[in-house]
Amino acid sequence: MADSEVLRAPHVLEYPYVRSVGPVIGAFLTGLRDGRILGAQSRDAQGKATVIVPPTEYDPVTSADVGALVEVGQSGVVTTWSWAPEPKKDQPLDRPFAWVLVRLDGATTAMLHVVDAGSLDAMSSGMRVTARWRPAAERVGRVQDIECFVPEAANP
Amino acid sequence: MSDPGTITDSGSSGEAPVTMLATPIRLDYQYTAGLSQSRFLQGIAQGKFIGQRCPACHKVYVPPRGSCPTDGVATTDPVELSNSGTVTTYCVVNVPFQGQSIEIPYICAQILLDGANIAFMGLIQELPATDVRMGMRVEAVWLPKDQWGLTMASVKYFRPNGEPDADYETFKEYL
Amino acid sequence: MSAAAGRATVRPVAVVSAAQTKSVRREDHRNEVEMLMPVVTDVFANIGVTKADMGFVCSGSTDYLVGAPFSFVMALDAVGVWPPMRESHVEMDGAWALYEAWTLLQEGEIDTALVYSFGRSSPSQLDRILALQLDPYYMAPMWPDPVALAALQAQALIDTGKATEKDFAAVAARSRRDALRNPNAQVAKDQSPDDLLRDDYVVAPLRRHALPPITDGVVAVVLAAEDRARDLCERPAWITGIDHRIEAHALGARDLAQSPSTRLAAQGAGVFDASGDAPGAVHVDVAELHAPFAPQELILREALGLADSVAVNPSGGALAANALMVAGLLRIVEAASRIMDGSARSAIAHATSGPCLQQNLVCALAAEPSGPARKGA
Amino acid sequence: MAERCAVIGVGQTKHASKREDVSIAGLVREAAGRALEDAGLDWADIDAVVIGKAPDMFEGVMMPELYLASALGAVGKPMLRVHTAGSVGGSTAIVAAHLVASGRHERVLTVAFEKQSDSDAMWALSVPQPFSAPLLAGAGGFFAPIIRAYMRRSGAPDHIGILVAVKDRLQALKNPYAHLHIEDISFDMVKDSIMLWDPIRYLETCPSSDGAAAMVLASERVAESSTSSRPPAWIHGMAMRSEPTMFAGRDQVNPQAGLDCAADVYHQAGITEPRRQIDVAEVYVPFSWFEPMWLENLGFAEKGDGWKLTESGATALDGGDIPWNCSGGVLSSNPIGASGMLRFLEAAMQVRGQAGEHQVENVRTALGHAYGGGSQFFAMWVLSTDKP
Repeated sequence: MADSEVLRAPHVLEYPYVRSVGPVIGAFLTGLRDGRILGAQSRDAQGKATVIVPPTEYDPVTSADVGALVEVGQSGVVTTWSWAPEPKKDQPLDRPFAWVLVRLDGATTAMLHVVDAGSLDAMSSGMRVTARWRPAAERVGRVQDIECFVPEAANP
Repeated sequence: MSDPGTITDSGSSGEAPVTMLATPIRLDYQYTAGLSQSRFLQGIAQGKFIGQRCPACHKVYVPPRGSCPTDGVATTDPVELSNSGTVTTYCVVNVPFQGQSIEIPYICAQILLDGANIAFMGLIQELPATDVRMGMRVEAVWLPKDQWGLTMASVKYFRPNGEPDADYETFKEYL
Repeated sequence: MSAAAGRATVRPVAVVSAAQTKSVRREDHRNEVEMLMPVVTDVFANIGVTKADMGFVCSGSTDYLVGAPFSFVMALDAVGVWPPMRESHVEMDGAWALYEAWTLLQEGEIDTALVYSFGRSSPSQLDRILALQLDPYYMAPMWPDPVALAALQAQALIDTGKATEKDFAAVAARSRRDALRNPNAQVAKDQSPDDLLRDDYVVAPLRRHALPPITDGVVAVVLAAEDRARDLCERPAWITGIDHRIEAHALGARDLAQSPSTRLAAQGAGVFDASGDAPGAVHVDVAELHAPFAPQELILREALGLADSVAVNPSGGALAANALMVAGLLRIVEAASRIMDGSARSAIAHATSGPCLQQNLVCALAAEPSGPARKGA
Repeated sequence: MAERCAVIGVGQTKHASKREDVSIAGLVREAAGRALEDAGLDWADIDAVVIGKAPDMFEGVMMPELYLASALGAVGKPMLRVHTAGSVGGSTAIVAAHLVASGRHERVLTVAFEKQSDSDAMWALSVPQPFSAPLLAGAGGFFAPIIRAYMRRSGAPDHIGILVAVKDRLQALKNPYAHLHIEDISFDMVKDSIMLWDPIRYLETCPSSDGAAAMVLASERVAESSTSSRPPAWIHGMAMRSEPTMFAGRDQVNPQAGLDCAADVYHQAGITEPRRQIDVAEVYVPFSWFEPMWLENLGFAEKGDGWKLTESGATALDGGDIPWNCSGGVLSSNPIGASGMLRFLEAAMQVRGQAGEHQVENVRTALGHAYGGGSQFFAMWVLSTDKP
């Protein structure tokens, strides 16, 4: 049989998953909807106090239950970044943007999000960025309620 | 920025706390049927059931899936099978489910085509659901020729072919 | 924590046969079973055995590449497990299937095992299915692609001052050049690092050459223990140690410029027993490292303490062929093959899984079951 | 050659059709935390984690063990993910036990779960592929013809399936973790429930559940010094067997892989008369008729006689000599990926005397059984109060 006779067809795997989130993630998402960013108090392997943002239900390293939730800053430091010149389907922005790990003021860990910086040249590790929120009416309790981060100087 | 502090109220806006998250997922694939399935469906498009014989155990598989599942070798030798076969076992479907296109109740049967060594699932029509029997002889009813295509849907269903029932001993090893 | 082995003695087990497809960008005229069958046939024929000689069968694959649940079930038809066999499957790279089989062989009840994995990356949207490996609440909903995440890791490495984009290009240039001598490689070219640095960024700081190709492929190996290995193979590739470790999933809770789980796995595999764990202290003839992105090779070299003299990825590595779920087991196969063909006496193979090297397996191989000579022991 | 291995801790979730109070991590943590607590251990004590579940499409998370590493205390440790279709919960426990039996580790946490309510199990199990035959019958349509074949072969009367469905639901009332608690379950209620796939009635099928199961497996040294309030359940035999899914002449009613797996596990455990030597069994029965079929496949009854054992009441917790599925079984709780592990775990609970209201008295030896797909994958273990 010639290769051309082998049958091929498109196949779609699609489902509208709806997930229950439990108390910790639920509180974080509720906070986002209300315009606040929450972290979870925890302790690292050496017993030093930490704040996990976004809050996982269990400490990322020690696996202990996390403690109380606390509000952290809406600005922070980029710990590392990458520049996406061609955004892909369903990604947070539809123009070139930076993926970042951003450590918010008051947090110990960094969260994955994006920075709308205009150009690669505007990005550097250690730069300060601040959250740009979607309008309150559009926020539903998901990470994209923060539309993106922007360089702090550009949004004082 | 407000002062960091312990959060005690989970829904300060007065709205209910968020408990669910919608994350729709869509993935697109380009599916390849592979050689054996393609050959089988090309036979269907010509109104024929074409199985494949294992060169090691000589069993005939239909629809063929590329390998003999017991010997792990390619089944390459094509075998044209009869349009008739025997109902080895069956169930009566009486439940609606997603993707179903037939009015319930109806009969789903394992059909062993004459010349094949494995049964496959087929729809039985043209008789009341209560009248189906193990051993019943059936034949394939095809769509009009101009509607044959590269799909098992070219076969509308199976129906009794009027022959006397097969003896249980002749098909019991296929249960 | 006592994650170390509870028992000191390790039963000698070796790779005695290996087979693979030629890695290609798109294999679209055969299904998984049809791809796997000739490879399983070869891996047995190489050493004159049949499936009936196998005490165990274990495979690794993922349903998301196929887009259907239970995809490993039909793949089993390529082996023909009749009469019934002891058989298992991990939803992981085949390197972990090999680990499961090795563990079972340690008990001494069976002497042989077949391990295989299959991965056709071409039919799916890899960028999207790999996003589904991420935390489903915080990360996956933003659909970050694997290149974007590897680029975060690359930038973290650059920020330490230990590497530059030119170093990434040098890894890619060497891998592609070495691949010219690997008939199964998919991407093989002779280009200078300076030529490669003219590539565009896919996601900065990663340019095209720092990315793996999209690959369809399958691989199979036979493991055998002790005398059975010596009977089946002139130069068995003895597994002197194997271990694997996982790190936290939250990227922002990790130091992406390092691979502590690789280091722990290497300790568990006895890599540092012979030479100590000082930087550059580990002398083996060959290291096959599963680094799908060029900067990851640099991170892994450091974690493993490899000496500069070690030939890293002579096969071309994952930059020359990277069938998902296969590429890790393929590293073990390539490392073992250098020992089986007599060109190496000692080797390290590594496999990774998850975003930014989250989970890592290290397998130490040698021409003698006792491993390489111990310095000062 | 192999090292001794024992279960020293068990934990499971409350199973329900939708566990909307927890995330995926929260679900597995609930079971794993209880297993650790039962074993008297902390996360840091665990050497390795082995997790299993059925297809990733149920939750839409590819290789979820990556995301679950922190929830399960696996960071810095080895973590394996097993997937062997419906038998996976059993296979996962066996893979974990081999990590101890091989001398590799001393304390292994094994976990299995399914959070089906994130999607829809029926969807995930039947994603149509191009060129495949149209979906004719739905999930039960695969099993109903096999049951009909069993009835024809054995001459079993129509009501046997109803007896099993009632018995397992009555037993579930004594298990606080069970998903289905049908207080007024009766023969007539099952008999009058809708015939879905003749001969399978609605109440003769398993539910679809969210749930998780976990166990701590330990070496002899650790088991003997365990601070758990319960004794260890020692593994006397464990086995897995697979056969092809479809082949010419395949016996799906009494599959060879099941016969071989049972023969292997009995040989290891020194069992020659299962009905006499095994005190209690937890067996994977997703449709009621699989009880008589597996009674024969597992050697508790002669071929063709399994239904007679069921009919006699021998398999009931109340008065039977060989109680099956005292927990209510898969017919009462079915978090698919965890269902097999629940069978293994419930066997351990019986041996350790911690099954509460559904405890059988004086259990010395118990069988745990899981199977998957179209009856082609099998996993079994035999546990005992006595050290082997």
